[in-house]
Amino acid sequence: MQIHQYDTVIVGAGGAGMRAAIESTQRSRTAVLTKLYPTRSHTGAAQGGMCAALANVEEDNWEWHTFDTVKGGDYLVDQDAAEIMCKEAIDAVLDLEKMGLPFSRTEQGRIDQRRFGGHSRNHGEAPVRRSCYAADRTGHMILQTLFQNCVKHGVEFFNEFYVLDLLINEGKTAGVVAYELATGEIHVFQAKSVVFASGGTGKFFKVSSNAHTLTGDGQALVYRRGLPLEDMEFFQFHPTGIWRMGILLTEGARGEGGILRNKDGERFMERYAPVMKDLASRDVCSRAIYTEIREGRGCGPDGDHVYLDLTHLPPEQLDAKLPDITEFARTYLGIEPYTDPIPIQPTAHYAMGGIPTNVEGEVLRNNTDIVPGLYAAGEVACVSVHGANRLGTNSLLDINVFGKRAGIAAADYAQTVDYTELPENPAEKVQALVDGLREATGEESVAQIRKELQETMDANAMVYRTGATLKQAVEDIAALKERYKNVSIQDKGFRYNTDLLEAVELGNLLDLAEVLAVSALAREESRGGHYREDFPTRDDVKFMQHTMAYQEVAEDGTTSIRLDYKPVVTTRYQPMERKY
Amino acid sequence: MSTPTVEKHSAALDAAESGGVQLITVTFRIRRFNPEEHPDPVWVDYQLTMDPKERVLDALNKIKWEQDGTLTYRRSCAHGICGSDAMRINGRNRLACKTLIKDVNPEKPITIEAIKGLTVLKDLVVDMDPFFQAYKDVMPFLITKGNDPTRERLQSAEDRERFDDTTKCILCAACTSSCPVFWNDGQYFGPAAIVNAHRFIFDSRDEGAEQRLEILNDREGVWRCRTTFNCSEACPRGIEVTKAIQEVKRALVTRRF
Amino acid sequence: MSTEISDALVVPSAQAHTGKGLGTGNPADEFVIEPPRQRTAKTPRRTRTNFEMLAWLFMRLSGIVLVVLILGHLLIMLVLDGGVSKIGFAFVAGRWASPFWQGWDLLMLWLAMLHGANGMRQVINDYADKDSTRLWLKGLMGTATVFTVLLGTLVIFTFDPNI
Amino acid sequence: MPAGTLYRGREGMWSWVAHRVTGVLIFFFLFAHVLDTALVRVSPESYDTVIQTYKTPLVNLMEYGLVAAILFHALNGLRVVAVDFWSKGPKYQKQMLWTVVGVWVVLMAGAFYPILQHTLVDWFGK
Ligand SMILES: Cc1cc2nc3c(=O)[nH]c(=O)nc-3n(C[C@H](O)[C@H](O)[C@H](O)COP(=O)(O)OP(=O)(O)OC[C@H]3O[C@@H](n4cnc5c(N)ncnc54)[C@H](O)[C@@H]3O)c2cc1C
Ligand code: HEM
Ligand code: SF4
Ligand code: F3S
Ligand code: FES
Repeated sequence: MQIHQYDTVIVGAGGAGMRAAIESTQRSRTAVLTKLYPTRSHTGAAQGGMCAALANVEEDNWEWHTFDTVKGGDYLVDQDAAEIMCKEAIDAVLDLEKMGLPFSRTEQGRIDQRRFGGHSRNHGEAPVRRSCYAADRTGHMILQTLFQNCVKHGVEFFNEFYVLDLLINEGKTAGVVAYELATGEIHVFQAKSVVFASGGTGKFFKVSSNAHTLTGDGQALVYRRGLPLEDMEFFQFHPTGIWRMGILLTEGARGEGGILRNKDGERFMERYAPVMKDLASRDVCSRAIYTEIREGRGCGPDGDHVYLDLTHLPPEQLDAKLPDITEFARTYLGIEPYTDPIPIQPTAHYAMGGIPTNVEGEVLRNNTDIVPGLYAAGEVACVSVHGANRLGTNSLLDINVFGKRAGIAAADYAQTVDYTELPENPAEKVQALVDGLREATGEESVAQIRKELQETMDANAMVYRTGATLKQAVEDIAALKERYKNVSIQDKGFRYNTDLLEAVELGNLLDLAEVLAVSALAREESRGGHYREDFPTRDDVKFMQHTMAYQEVAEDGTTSIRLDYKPVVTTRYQPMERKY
Repeated sequence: MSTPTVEKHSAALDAAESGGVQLITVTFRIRRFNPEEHPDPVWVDYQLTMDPKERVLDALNKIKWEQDGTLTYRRSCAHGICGSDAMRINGRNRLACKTLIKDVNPEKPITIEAIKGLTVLKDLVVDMDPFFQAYKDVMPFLITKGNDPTRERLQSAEDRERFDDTTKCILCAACTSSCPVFWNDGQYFGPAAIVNAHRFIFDSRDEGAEQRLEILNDREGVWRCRTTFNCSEACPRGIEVTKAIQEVKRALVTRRF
Repeated sequence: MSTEISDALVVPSAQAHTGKGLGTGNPADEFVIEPPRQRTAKTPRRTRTNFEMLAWLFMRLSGIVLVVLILGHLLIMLVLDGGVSKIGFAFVAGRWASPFWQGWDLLMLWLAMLHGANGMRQVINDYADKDSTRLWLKGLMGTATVFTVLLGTLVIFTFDPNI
Repeated sequence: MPAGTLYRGREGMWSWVAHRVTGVLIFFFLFAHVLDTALVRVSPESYDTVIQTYKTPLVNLMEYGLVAAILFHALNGLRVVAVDFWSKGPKYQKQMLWTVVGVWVVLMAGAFYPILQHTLVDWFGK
């Protein structure tokens, strides 16, 4: 075991982690622990863009952006946070440009902007061009640009270090415990402040746009330390994933004029969203697609998908604006998007919920109090600017705005305090976990349990949910958790034991899936990404509040979930019916 | 605009949508190296029944999940944008997640080994630190003088286009580890570092081109490249790597960029 | 591996973690498959001259000139007028009587040898892993080249057809 | 230790291998060639004796091989120059290589008789 001391430790080197690192490295001694080389983070997969009311191509202002965000989130958004995000969006984009990000440009040489789902002019009048982009590689460019600037500022990275535990002593943050993949060694990082930026958790669904590595490690280990998770039932299903594979085809495709069609060739979104049509918000489009499929208008021999039609767009436009996604269609489906429509289906995409924080990125330990020295930003966190449904492009914005804020806040805080003493035997839990798995002799296989988890989640907790399916999911997950106790792994080694880590990651997924299902079961209404067929309307009287899920550990070590609720911050927009 | 356009079904679309899958039996011949078991590498065969339209990465996952959990490789995104899984498949560098089984002749055993020229640590996992060191050595970040403007720096669409190709790099190392010069001389900066230098040298906003060129004007710099084009062939992002290297060479000769 | 802090190693700053034996006591730590001449954490020393660039340019320019010189040479020597059978002392004497052919051969000798020597230098740089081997081979090759060029020049200038 | 497989490079890599091999070959030949030519300074007789060996069938054949090497190196060298200095060079490198090979084959066929005529006459008579 090794012990390291840093003022600030950042967990994760995706967009949020690196944005925080750039700030905190300049202010305090910072280490970034990441289970992947930074440029492998899933921020690089983001395609469409990052919204900011720059008004480079048409009239716009941050207030309209705030309204769209609040409405897109089905009024579950904390409006003070949304205001901050939309106001700071402009600087966030300009910061990135100054760091060197190669945005696509207008004729005048300014940052170009395009349309995106749910973004409108003057409170819903018409679509507006707000998304700043670099072809369909915006996330890639953001990730590269941030990494480049980390190199410039000499950020200290610990690559392929898996953070497996958070250390809290007497209510204050003391550090984290990490497992070094290369050697199997355990490292304790003592830190004055810790920023979690470890990304999403989409891998508990089968059809998912998320990477194999998005297993919710951050959420799970914070949760196991008794801290709450907020709004986990809200998971976004992106309308256009490549059929069966889930690889994302950006909403930018529809922003450029792409059209969703059913087997009759009908532009069915006209029926569901007369104004915004194909650019209605994601939950609306995903439900529309499933409705089409259920009512027998799906395409293909099994009628289980619809088409994203780009064939009417000029090939030059596709080459210039959507080069990557057209290549995905060619590589993985073998079809030519110039002439063929692309088979798509909704794909699990984004966790709106996560570790609750305030606007400074400070992690909450209940509805009002914070954990001193603990911060979170990015998809792992829930500020909540996305409410019940995130608008396209608002996540890249979120990671930049709140990544920066958390980085500054964490470093500043570290300047003002001393190290919290490490608890006794800080690595005990992790050591036990790792040793336990290495020595386990059970018959269950990690891959099998993960597969069954994904299947039950896809079947029971996806776009359409009912009390019955969610109960099924809860039961299935409980059974799987029981079986998980009996897993064993084949690789008993120390060097690059990915077998072991996959088992650890599955443990995280199981815990989080359970929180999702239990929170969803309790929310007897439909709102944003959470749609209950048995409660198809929004219930602002009972459920205009955030879910807070806590893990309760009983005397005998069994765990259960306790749900609590937290009020939504409303500043200027009163809930209205949501129409696109 | 809602005229139905989907009547004209192409054969390719039909094939993509066809439900009935033709499963085939494929052999994967993997060069394993697990020093905790054996100090030397060995070739191991695995037989699988798979849909040929699946990716090589799917096959590796299947092996790891169903046959041999000790098989070790890096992967994350599974669709060619994170750069984790460059490896040598049938003798050529590719991303396992961007290579469909049907495209690498599944009739014969498909060979898989680690990329060349970097220290192999276990199975398909190599030490990437020297690779990233070369990247860092070319100062891969925007260098500007004077104060930042209040708004964005202006850049014409043509100027943006000038370096578009090299912004696509995902640092997967497929190019560098396919370069015959690099295999024998790991000190060579390698194509990936040059690509990333190119990305800034030809960015109209950047003012550090002179310095970067000076770094590459070295014994282990661009002049080491023998235009073997392996890098261009290997790049999963379709970057014209050799062309970028030539542009840097010409910029060094003419001092115009 | 122990969980006691007392015998744990406190590491003051980040080091390059390369997975190569960081005191886990793992016997496998010794084994990796290493390529030749790895890049180290430090940038290779910079030479700050244009030598490599000039050498590169020289290869291209000399190459183009050599195409004319060598192909012309081959044409005359091996193809025209009955090919190789015509060659003999007399033939050489006849050609070198003219300063034009003297100049031609001299230029060809110098360009080809320098071009070839620089080419060989690159080949040696590529394949000789150890610094000392590289030095030796290059020294040998350099000496041979200088000797040959001088000898050839001497022969052309001091050639005496009435020997 | 079981070795890895040979890297399956394409046109670019193999043409480079050939360029390198021919380059080294020519270098060593040139070395020898300068030495033997230097014999003109010693005496006409010794030069002519050495040149006699150039006229034996075996060396004559090797000469043909040398021409093949030089010709390939020269033509491919021009291709390399084009790749370096012509902005579209990298794009057309494969086409240029196949052109090089084509021209090379034609020239070598054309040079077959002139270079080997000595040997051919020797063997098969006029
Ligand atoms: C295909 C796709 C397209 C998208 N397109 C858009 C878009 O167009 N616009 C938009 O706004 N949003 C988009 N999003 C959403 C957005 O990209 C993500 O939400 C956002 O990038 C998340 O960034 P992050 O920094 O929080 O996490 P990530 O980028 O996922 O980074 C997570 C980091 O945490 C590290 N990590 C994880 N676990 C551990 C651990 N246990 N120990 C140590 N380190 C750990 C990882 O190594 C990684 O570096 C898209 C998402 C996907 C999947
Ligand atoms: C006939 C005209 C010739 C032309 C057009 C020519 C062209 C070239 C070029 C352009 C290169 C550089 C290749 C690179 O950098 O990738 C080169 C390399 C080389 N040449 Fe020539 N050359 C010619 C004749 C010769 C001769 C006569 C010799 C021998 C003395 C020779 C030996 C070499 C060697 C050894 C190399 C190095 C090969 C390598 O590094 O791979 N060349 N040649
Ligand atoms: S240039 Fe291409 S092959 Fe090389 S690292 Fe970048 S993406 Fe990979
Ligand atoms: S493979 Fe190597 S030799 Fe040059 S063209 Fe590419 S860098
Ligand atoms: S897994 Fe990301 S590039 Fe292959």
